[in-house]
Amino acid sequence: MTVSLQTEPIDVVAEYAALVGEAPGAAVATFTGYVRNYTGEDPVGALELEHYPEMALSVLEELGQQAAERFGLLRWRIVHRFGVLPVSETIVWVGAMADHRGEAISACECMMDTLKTDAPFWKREQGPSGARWVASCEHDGQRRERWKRSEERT
Amino acid sequence: MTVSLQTEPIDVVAEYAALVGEAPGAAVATFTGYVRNYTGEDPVGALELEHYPEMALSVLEELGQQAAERFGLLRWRIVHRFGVLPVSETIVWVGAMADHRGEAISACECMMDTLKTDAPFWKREQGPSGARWVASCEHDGQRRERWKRSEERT
Amino acid sequence: MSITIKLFASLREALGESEFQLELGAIPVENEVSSVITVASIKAALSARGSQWHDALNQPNLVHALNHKVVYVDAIVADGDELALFPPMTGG
Amino acid sequence: MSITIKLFASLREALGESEFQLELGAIPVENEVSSVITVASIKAALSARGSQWHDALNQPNLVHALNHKVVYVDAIVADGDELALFPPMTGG
Repeated sequence: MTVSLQTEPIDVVAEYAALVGEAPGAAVATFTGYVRNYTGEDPVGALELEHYPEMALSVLEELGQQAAERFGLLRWRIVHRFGVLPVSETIVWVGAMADHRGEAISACECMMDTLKTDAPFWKREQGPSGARWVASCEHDGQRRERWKRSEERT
Repeated sequence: MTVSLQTEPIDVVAEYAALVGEAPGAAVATFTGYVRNYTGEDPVGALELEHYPEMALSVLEELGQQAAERFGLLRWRIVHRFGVLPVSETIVWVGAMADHRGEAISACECMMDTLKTDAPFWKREQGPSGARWVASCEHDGQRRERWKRSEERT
Repeated sequence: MSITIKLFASLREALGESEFQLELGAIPVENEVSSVITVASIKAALSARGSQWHDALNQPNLVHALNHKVVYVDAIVADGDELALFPPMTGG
Repeated sequence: MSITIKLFASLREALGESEFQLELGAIPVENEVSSVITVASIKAALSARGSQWHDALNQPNLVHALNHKVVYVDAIVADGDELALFPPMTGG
């Protein structure tokens, strides 16, 4: 399984070990996202992650596959949580193994940027004045576009 | 300690835990390099890493500090091995923690690219026809230049 | 002849529904020439349910996913399809 | 008045030395006007030790590090400095 959707905290040690296996490629890059304790000036109590299960699974599988082909990955893995997540806990983990560092690191970044805008998850932060849906970020859209443009170029 | 030079294998689990600590930032990126089992068509038996200890330490400290300032890192760490390294073992580990994913991932990539060309380590591969010094790679120089150029731009 | 409508996040909350069946028989076809029903036809029919529906479904960045793929409003909807409507995604 | 010379990797191997002291008194100064000794002066003096030294020290990509910082050949060398010479780095 290359994609996991789960409520329990992400076991980054086990995920890393599963990605690398017995015969590591020369280059392994990982990214882990954690629940922020602040958004701007407001303390965050917890994060709720709503998701669309069937679509989330197929979108993550597809974007991982595309990154694997584009960057020549030996192995990759994406783990995303949903449900209620306490501050400072893991939200998302991506890992990529390749023959060269540039490919592994770019694949991680591409998977994260694509996941942010394309995978059906929605964050709601619990704050001092109640819960509020997190607004999507224009910057995320720009980061996503970069990968489209450079894909067309190659 | 933000930099470690060591002969023993890198404990990626302990390094990750030390980087993240009790209060993780929102974004953690890591890169691990492993000893290749092949260079082109030649199987590699083991890798010898020669280094210039005092200069390696100061170069790694400085490039880490520069990445930390440039990308606003909350914490970072670089571990590099030297001595005789069996195939498939770790060579290098870098980790970066930041408030945003782009910063953490770019810092990892920048630290690796800078380390490759600026830190005084030299690889010698033990192969079927004896040992040979690994030649420096023009591509590494180009990757290093990218960071210089984009630094001047900002 | 029906499709499944799914609503997520702020849209689900605003409209108080997360999933329901919609009969296609009651949806006006696209125009006299073409007898297809599009995502736009569905949105128009749901918008007629009242101002809350109208406002929620006509927000500028609404995303439409047909059978788990993001589509434009001109995508053709068929019996048994699953159409999900939601605000921009904010995972990761 | 001496400096420490360090050689690494293929250069160390080719010349069979890893570290030695070099007396600065024997090194010709840069020119009549300036009495400084530069990295280039040191390389010229070492190159005079024989063809092996000459060839090894004049390879195009040789790196010079003075007191742990990479420098150009015009860097000025002073008593007690550590000058390291080595091929391009290949760590990571």
